[in-house]
Amino acid sequence: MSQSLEAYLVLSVLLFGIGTFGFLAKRNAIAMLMSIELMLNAVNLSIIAFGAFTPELAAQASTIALFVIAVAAGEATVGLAIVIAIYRIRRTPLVDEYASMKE
Amino acid sequence: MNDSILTLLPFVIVIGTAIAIILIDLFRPDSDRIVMAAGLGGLLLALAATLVIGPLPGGGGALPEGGSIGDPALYTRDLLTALLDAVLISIGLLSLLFAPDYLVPRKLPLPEFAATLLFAISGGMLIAGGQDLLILFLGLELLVLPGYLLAGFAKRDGLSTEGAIKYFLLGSFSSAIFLFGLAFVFGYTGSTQLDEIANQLARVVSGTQSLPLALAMALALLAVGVLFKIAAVPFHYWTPDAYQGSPTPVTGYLSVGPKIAAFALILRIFVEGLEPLRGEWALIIGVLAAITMTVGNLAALGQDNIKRMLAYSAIAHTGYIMVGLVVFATADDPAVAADGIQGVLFYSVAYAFMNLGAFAVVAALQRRPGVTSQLTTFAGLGYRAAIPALLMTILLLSLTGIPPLAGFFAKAIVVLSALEVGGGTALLAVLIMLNAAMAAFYYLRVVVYMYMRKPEDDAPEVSIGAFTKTGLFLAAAATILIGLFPPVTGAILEWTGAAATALTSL
Amino acid sequence: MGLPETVPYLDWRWDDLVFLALAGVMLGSALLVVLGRDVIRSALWLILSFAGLAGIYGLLGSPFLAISQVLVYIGAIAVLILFAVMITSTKRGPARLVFQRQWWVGAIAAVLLVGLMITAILLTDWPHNGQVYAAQVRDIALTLFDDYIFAFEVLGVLLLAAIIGGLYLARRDEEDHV
Amino acid sequence: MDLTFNAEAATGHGAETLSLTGASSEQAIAMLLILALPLAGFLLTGLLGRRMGERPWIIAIAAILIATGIGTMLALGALSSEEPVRYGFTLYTWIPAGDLQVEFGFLFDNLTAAMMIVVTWIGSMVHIYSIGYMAHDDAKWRFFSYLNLFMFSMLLLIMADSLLVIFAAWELVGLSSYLLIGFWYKRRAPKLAAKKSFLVNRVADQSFLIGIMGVFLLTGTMNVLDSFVGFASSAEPWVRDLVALLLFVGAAGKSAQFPFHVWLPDAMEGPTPVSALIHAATMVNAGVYFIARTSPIFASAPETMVLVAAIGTFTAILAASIALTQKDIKRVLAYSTLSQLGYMFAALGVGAFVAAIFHLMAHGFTKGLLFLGSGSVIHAVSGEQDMNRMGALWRKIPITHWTFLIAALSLAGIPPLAAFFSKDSVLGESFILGFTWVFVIGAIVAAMTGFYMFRLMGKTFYGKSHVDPGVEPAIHESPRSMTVPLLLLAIPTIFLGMVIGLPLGDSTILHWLEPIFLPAEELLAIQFPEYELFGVDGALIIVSVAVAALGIGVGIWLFGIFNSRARLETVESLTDRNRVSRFFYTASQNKWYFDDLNHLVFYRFGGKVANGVMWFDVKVVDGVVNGVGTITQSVGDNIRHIQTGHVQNYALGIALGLVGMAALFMLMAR
Amino acid sequence: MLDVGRLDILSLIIFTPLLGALALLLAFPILRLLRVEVDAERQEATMRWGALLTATVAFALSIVLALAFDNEAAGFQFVQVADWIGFFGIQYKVGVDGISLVMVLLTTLLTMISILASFGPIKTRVREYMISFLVLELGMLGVFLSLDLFLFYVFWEVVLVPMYLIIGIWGGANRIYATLKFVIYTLVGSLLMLAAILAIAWTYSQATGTWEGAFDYTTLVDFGFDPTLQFWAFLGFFLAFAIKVPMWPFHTWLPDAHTEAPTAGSVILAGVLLKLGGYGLIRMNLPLFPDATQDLAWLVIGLSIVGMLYGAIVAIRQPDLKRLVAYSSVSHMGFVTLGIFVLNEQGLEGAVFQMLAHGVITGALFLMVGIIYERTHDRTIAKMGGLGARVPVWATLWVFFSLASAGLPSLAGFVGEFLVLLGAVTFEPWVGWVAALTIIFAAVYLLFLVQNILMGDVTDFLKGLGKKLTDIDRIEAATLAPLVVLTVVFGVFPSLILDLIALPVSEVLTVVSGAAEAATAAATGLLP
Repeated sequence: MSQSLEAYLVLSVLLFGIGTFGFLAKRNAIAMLMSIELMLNAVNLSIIAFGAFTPELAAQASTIALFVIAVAAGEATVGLAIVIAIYRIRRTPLVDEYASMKE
Repeated sequence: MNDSILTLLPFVIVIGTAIAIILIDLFRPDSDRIVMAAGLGGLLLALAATLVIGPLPGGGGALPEGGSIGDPALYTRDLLTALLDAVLISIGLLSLLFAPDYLVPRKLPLPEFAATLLFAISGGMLIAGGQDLLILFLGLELLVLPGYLLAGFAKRDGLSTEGAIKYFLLGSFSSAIFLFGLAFVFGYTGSTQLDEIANQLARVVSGTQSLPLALAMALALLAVGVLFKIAAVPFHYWTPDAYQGSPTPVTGYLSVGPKIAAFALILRIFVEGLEPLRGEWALIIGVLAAITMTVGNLAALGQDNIKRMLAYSAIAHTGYIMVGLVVFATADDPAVAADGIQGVLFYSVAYAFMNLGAFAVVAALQRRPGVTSQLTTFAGLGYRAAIPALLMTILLLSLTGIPPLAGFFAKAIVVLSALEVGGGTALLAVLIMLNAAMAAFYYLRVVVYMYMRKPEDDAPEVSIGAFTKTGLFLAAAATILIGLFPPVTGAILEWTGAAATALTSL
Repeated sequence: MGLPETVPYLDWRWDDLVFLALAGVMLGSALLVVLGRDVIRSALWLILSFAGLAGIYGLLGSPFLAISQVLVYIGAIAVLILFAVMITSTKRGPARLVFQRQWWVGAIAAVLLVGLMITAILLTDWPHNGQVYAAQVRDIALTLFDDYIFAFEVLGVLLLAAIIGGLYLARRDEEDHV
Repeated sequence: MDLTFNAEAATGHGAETLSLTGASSEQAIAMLLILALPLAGFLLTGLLGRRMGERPWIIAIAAILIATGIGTMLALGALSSEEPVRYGFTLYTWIPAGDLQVEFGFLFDNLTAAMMIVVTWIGSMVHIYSIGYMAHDDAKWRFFSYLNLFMFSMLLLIMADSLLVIFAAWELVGLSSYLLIGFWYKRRAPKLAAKKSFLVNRVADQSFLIGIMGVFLLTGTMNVLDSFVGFASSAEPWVRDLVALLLFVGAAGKSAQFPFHVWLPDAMEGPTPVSALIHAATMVNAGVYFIARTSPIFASAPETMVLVAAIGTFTAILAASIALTQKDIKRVLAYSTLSQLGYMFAALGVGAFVAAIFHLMAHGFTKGLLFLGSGSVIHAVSGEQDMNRMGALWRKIPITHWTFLIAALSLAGIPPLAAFFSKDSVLGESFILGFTWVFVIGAIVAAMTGFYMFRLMGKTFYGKSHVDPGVEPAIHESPRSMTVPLLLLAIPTIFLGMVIGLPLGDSTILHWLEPIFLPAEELLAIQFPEYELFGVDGALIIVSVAVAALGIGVGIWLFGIFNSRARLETVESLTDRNRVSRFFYTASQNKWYFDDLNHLVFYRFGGKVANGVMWFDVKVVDGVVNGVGTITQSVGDNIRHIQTGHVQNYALGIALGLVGMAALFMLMAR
Repeated sequence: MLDVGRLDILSLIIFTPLLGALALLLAFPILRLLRVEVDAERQEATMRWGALLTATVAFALSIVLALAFDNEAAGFQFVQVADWIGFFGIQYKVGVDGISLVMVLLTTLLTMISILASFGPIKTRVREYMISFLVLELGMLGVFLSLDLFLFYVFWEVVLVPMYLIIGIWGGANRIYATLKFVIYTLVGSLLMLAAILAIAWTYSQATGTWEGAFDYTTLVDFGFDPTLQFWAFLGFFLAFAIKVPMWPFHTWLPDAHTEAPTAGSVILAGVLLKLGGYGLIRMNLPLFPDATQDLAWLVIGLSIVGMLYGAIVAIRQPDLKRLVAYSSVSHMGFVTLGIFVLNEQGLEGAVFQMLAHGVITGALFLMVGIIYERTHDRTIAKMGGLGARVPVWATLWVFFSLASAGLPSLAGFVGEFLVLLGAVTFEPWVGWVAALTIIFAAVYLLFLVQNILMGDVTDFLKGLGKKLTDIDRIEAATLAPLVVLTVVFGVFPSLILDLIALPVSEVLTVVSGAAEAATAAATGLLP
C-alpha cells in the first residue's frame, strides 16, 4: 500500500476533497483560505507521489513541490492582507456578509 | 548566452522597472512624477526592446530565430511570445496612463500601484513564453496575485475589497484546481516540458485505446482553471463583482490583462502541450463558447452599471475568442487550425485596446471621487465632454463590431476561421453574429446616454488629465488604425498569422 | 529488536501501517479543520494536518521536503493564518453558523468530485508505479539551482510582489481604526 | 345570326385592311399642337392663373378654341377624303425595356376624327359656358386649368397609338375628372364624390393595365394597330377571352358600366359644366372609344363580346329604372347617361361598332346640351337642384327651355333629331345581328327614356312653380356666355343625325367608319344584310319610335307640358298603391341600394379588414420583434440573478461546473 | 474632353463627403488654436453652408461621372483597384455600372436636398448633424460603388452609425426606441451577410488555393458556387437586404424609424437607405447565387406581394402622416423586390427604376411632411383638415407627389410600377394581377389622406396656429423644385434612366439564366 502510487493519489484526492468541501461550506474567509491551503497540499502530495515512483522525476517533483509551497505562502500573504483590509471596513470575516455587489 | 539575455530582456526590463519604482518610493516618497516617468519609461523601453528583439514575422528582429532560457527550455522567445509581450506591455502602458487620474484624487499610492501592475504584466509575459508547466504556473501566479491586490487597491473602499476577496478566494480555488491538473499531466507524462508532453501524449493518443481517465480528469481540471481565468461561463461568477468593485483603471486592466494572459496560457498548454488531445475538448469548449457569449450578452442587456455591463460584455468577448480555440480543435486542416489561433490572437490584440479604452473613459469620468459608474453618469456626455464621448463612441462601435474598426476585423477573422471548419463550428460563427447584434443593444445604449439624453442637473464637470488623455487617444488610435489603416491591419494579421502557424506547426 | 517483515495478522508492511496512521492523522485533522466551529482551533488542526503530510513526504522518500513543509507551512503560513484569525475574530466569537446554508450542496459536489477523481486514478494505467524512490537533496538542489534557476528567480519576484502588495493592503493608514 | 368566331379571318386576315401611312409634317405638327395647346394652357393657367385677375380663362379658352379649330380641320380633312385615311407618327420611345418598346406615337383615322369632333366641340362649348357659370368663383383659374388638363388628356387618349399611352391618358382623364369633381373641395359631398370616382376607376384600371400587359404578352407589342395582327391567333380562346375581359373591365370602369356605375351619379357634385364635359359628353365615352378602337381584339374574344352586350344592356335598364324616380335634375341626367352608355356597350357587344360610335356622337352632343341646360336651370334658380322645388320655368328662361326640349326629344329618340338615328341603328342592328333580347330590352329602355325625360321636363319647366319664394324673383335667363353654347349645341343635336345618319342603311357615318371596323367584323363573320327600309328595318324604326312616343306620352300625361296640368296625385297613387310598387319605387329612388352595398362591403367591411391587418402588424409582426427583444432582455435579467453576490454561491457554481466537466471529459474518454 | 477616368473620379465622389466632414470637424478647433474667435451663430452657418457645398460638389462630380459614363460599354467603368488588406486579398475596388450610377445620382442629389432641408429644422448641434450626414453619404456611395465584398460590407455598416445618431439625437420623442430598433434589426441581418461573405470568400480561396481575388466581386461572380453553399449564402445576404428594403415581415422598424427621424433623416432613409437593400439584391444575390435565386425566387416573390398589399392596407389606417408614408414605402419597395425576382428584363429594369422613382417621390413626401411638421409640430392626420385652403402651394405639391406615388402615368412612379408588373405578368400572369391590386390600395390610402388633410373645413387645431401656418418658403421650395422636375422628367422620359440600366440588367440576367440553363442541361444530361 505504501508502495502503490494509487494509494497516495487517493489520499491526495481525499485531502483535496476535504479542502474543496471546506472551501465550499465555510463562511469565514480565513477558514476558506485554510481550505485552499489544504487543497494545495493535496496537490503537492500528488506531485511528490508521482516523483517518488519515477526515479528520474524524484528531484524535479520535490523541487516543484517546493515551488508550490512558496507560491502557497505568497498566496496566503496576499489573501490574508485582503482579509485584513476588508475586515477593517466590514468588521466581519464572514464572506456571506460581503454581498454589496450583486444583481 | 548573449542570446539568453536578449531573450529575457523585455521581461527583465519590466521587472526591473517594478523594482526601481519600489526603490524610488522607498527613498523618495510622494514623487509620483518620477514614478510615472520611470514606469512609462520602463514600459516603453520594454516595448521597444520587444519590437527590436523580435522575433518578428518574416525573420525580423534582432533574434529572428527566437531564443530560449534553460535546457530543456523553460522560457522561449518565439513569434507568439514577442506578440503577446508587445500586447501585454501595451496594456501595462495604457493601464498606467489611466491610473493617476483615478488614484491621486482618492489618495491611493501610485508607486505601489505601478509596481504591482508591472509585476502582474511580467507574470503575463512569463506565461507568453513559458515552455514548462512550472514556469507557466509561476507565471500564472505572478499574474494573478498582483491582480488580487490591484482589485482591492482602494482598500478603504468596501466594494473594492469585497471584489478583491471574491476574486482572490475564487481565483485561488481555481488555481488549486488548475495546479492539480498540472500535477496529473506531470504524473502521467513524466515531464513538465511542453514539447515533451506533446510527444508523450501523441504516443498515447496514436494508440487505439481510449484516453486514460487520468488525462481526461487532467483536462477537466486544467480546463476549469483556465476557463475561470478567462471568465468563461459557468466559471465567470467573479467577473461582475470584481470588475465593479475594483478601482476603474484596475478594472480596465483586469478585463484585458489577465484575460489575454490566460488565453496565452491556453495557447501554451492546450494548443502547444496538449495539442494531441484537442479532439477531446473541442466539443465541450465549443458548447461553452456558445453559452459564454450568449450568457454574457444577455446579462449585459439590462445592466445599468457600466462597469458591470462591460464585465458581462467581457464575458461575451471571451466567448468569441473561444471560438478561435474551437476552430483549432475541430479543424482537420492544419492551416485552418492556425487560422483559428490567429483569430484568438488578433481578437486579443483588438480587444485589448478597445476594452481598455472604454474603461479608461469610465475612469476618466470618475476622476472626481464619488462619481458612480452608473450609466446615468454618461448622460449627455457628448454635450459635456465632446472628445471623450466621441472616443467612447468609437470604442463602443468597435466593441460592437462595426467596420472598419478593430473589433470588426477581430470578429470577422474569428468568424471566417469558424466558417472554414464548417459544420457545428460554422454554427458558432452564426451565433457570434447574432450575439453581436444583441450586444449592439447595450453598447449603443451607452451612446444613447451620451448623445441622446440630457445631462443630469448635478452632473460634474469632466476634466481629464494629460496622462489619461494620451492613453485614451492611443487606445482609440489603435482601435481605428487596426481597422482602417491597411499597413497596421496587415502587419497585425501577418504577425498573428505567423505566430499561429508557428505555434500549431510544432 | 527486529520487527517482523510485515504487520502481524494483517500481512501489511510496516510502512503501510505508518502510511495509514499518517494518512489518518492528516485526513482526520483536515476534517476537523473543515468541520470545526472555532477558527482558531481549525488553524491548529491545520498545523497537525500539515505535520501529518510532512510525515507522508518522509514516507515518500523526501525528508527534505518534509522539513520544508514543516518550516514553511507550520512555521510561516500557519502562524500567519493564526495572526490573521486573531486580528479578525470579533468579540462575538464565531458565528453560530459555521457553514453556509447550502453546505450540503458543497458536500455533494466534493463527494462527487472525489469519487470521479478516484475512479480516474484507479482506472488509469499509470506508467510508473510500484516502487518509491528517494529524492536526493543534492539532486533537488541541482534541479532547483540549475535547471530551475530561472524559475527560482521568478519565484523571488513573485514573493516580492506578494509582499509589497500585501504590505500595502494590510498596512494601517492614519485614518484607519484597527 | 349568331356571333361566331371566324378562324379563317383570324389567320388569313383576309380583306383589305386600312394601312398606316406616315403623317405628313403638317399633320404631325397639327396633332402635336392639338395636344400642346391645352397642355400649355393647363400649365400656364395653373402657374400664373392666380395673378391673372378676373379673366384667368383667357389662355385656357384661347388654347382650346385654337385646338378645336385645328382638330376640326384635321377631322374634316380625314372624313372628307375619298379613301379612308389612317396616318400616324412616333414622337419618341417612351419606355424602352428589353423587348418592350413603348412608343409615344399618334394615330389619326376616321374614328379619331369622329371623336375629335365630339371632344373638341363639346369641350369648347363647356369652356365658354364656364366663363359665365363660374364667374363668381374665386378660384376659377384653377378650374380652367383643370379643364385644359382634361382636354389634353382626352385628346391624347383618342390620338394615342399605343395601348400604354392610351392607359396613361386614361389615367390622366381620371385625374382631371377627380380634380374637377372635387373642385369645391371644402364641401363634403364633392370631396367624397371625387374620391369615389377615382377609386372606382382605379379598381377597373388595375384590370385594364393587366389586360394591356396580356396583349403585350400575346402579341409582343403595345402598339394598338400592331397588336391586332397576331392577337387573334396568339393563344387559346379562353386566354384571349380573359385578356379582352380585363380590357373590358377597364372600359366599363371609365364608362361607368355595371358594377362600376356607382361613381357617375355622385360625380354630379362637381360644377355643372364639369358634369357636362366629363360625365356625359366625353370622358365616359372613353370606354366605348377604347373598345371600338381595339375592336379586332374584342372580336377575337366572342364570349367576352356577349358579356359586353349583356352588361351594356343590363346597365341600360338598371340606370333607366333609377332615373325614373330621382329628384335631383342632374342625377336624372346622370342615370340617363348611364343608360345611354349601356346602349353603346350593347352595340359594341353585338358587333355594331358603327352604331355605337354614332350613338356616342349623337348622345354626346345631346347630353352636353342637356347638362349645360340643366346648369342654366340651376343657375337660374340660384343653385337649387331638386326638381321638386322647380316648375313653371319655361317662360322665364326660354332659351334654356327650348334647347332643353330639343335635347330631350332627341334623347327620347324622336325623329329626326340626332339621337333618334343613332339609337335606332343600335336597336336595329342588334336585332339584325340576332340579339333579340338586346333589342327588346333596348326598346323598353327607350320607353323609359321618353318617360323620365318628360318627367324631368314636366317637373322642371311646366306645371306649378315650387320654387322657393325667396328665389322666385331672382329667376333669370343665363348670361350670353352660357346661352350661346346652348344654342350652338342645339345645332348638332338637331342636324347631326340627318347629316351623317342618312341615307338610312348607307349613311355617311357608315362610310366613314366601316373600314375601321372591317377587320373586327370579319373576325366575327358579320355580314349586314341589305338594308330594307320597307322591311324589317323600317318595322324596327316604327317600333322604336312608338315605344319612345309611348314613354313620352305617359310622361306628359303625368307631369304635363307647357300649361297643361300635371297629375301628381296620380303619380303618388301609382307609387304608393301597394307594397310591391312601393318597394320598387323606393328601391329605384335608392338606386337599388348599390351605394349602400358598396358602403357596407368596401367601407365598413374593408375598414374592418384594414383595422385587422393593422392590428396584426402592431400586435403580431411588430409584437414578435419587440417580443424577441423583451424576452431576450428578461432572460438576461434572470440570468444576471445568478450573480447573488455571495462568494459561496459562486464557488459552488464553479465546483459543480468542475464536477460536470470532469464527468463529461471522463465519459467522452471512455 | 476631360479624361474623367484619369481622375479616379469614383474615389473622388466617395471621399468628397469625408473630406467635407473632416473639414467641418476640424475647421473651428484649428481656428481656435490660431486664436481666431468665431461666434457660435457664424459657426453654425458655416457648418450648414459647408455641408451643402460638400454635398453639391459630390453631386456635381456625380453629374460629371454620368456625362462621362458610356452606357454602351459592358461591365464596370472607372474601375479603381488598390490593395487594402493583402493578407486576405481584400481590395479597395470601386467601379460603376448603369445601376450603380443611377443610385449614386440619387444619393448625391437627395443628400444635397436633405442638407438644404435641414437648414431650418436643425438648430442644435449643427456641426455633428452635418458631419453625420456627410458620413452617411460616404457610406451610401461606398455601398453603391464597391466591387469588393468586404469593402461593400464595410460601407454597409458605415451607413448604420450616422443614421443611428441622426435618428437618436435629432429625432422625435420616442427616438431612442426607434433608433435602437433600427440599428439592431439591421445589424442582425448585416452580420449574417458578413458570415455569408466570409463563407464564399473562403470557399473561393479554398478552391483556388489563394486569397487573391477572394473578395473581388467580378471574380466571385465568375466563380460559380455549389448549390448548397449558394442556398445558405443567399439566405445570409437576403436577410440583410430584406431587412433593409424592408420586406414583409421584416418591416416594422421602418415606421418607427421614420416617425422619429428628423425630416432629412426620413428623406435619406426612404430615399436611399432602403435602396441599399434593393441594390444589394440585384448586385449580390442574383449574380453570385444564380441557382439559389432560381430556387428561392418564389419565396421572395411571395413575400414581396404580401408586403405590397399589406403595406398599402396598413397605410390606410395609419393615424400619423409619417407612418402612413412609411407604410407606403413598404408597399412600394415590394415592387422593387418583386421586380427583381421575376427575373426578366422588364421586372429588373422596373425594379431599378422604381427605386429611383420611390427615392425621389417618397423623399419629397417626407420633405413635405417635415414642412408641415415644422409649422404644426404635429403629424396627426386627424388634426389636419382643410390644408388646401390654408397652404395652397403645399397642398398642390402634396397632391402632385401623392399622385406620383400612386403611380399616375406620366409621372415617375408609374414607369417602375408598370415595368415591374409587366415583368410579373410575364413571369406568371396571376402573380401580376394580384400584385397589381396594390395600385388600387395605393390610390385608396393616398386619396383618403388627400381628402382628410387637404379638403374640407380647416380644423380648429390649424386655426389655432394662426399665422404660424405659412405656406412653403423659399428654401423649402428650393428643396422640392428639383424633385418636382425629376418626377415629371423621369415619368415622361424614362429612357434617360432605362438606357443606362439596360445593359447591366441584361448582364445580371445572363448570369442568372446561364446558371439555370446549365442546371437544366446538367439535369437532362446534355452536359458532362
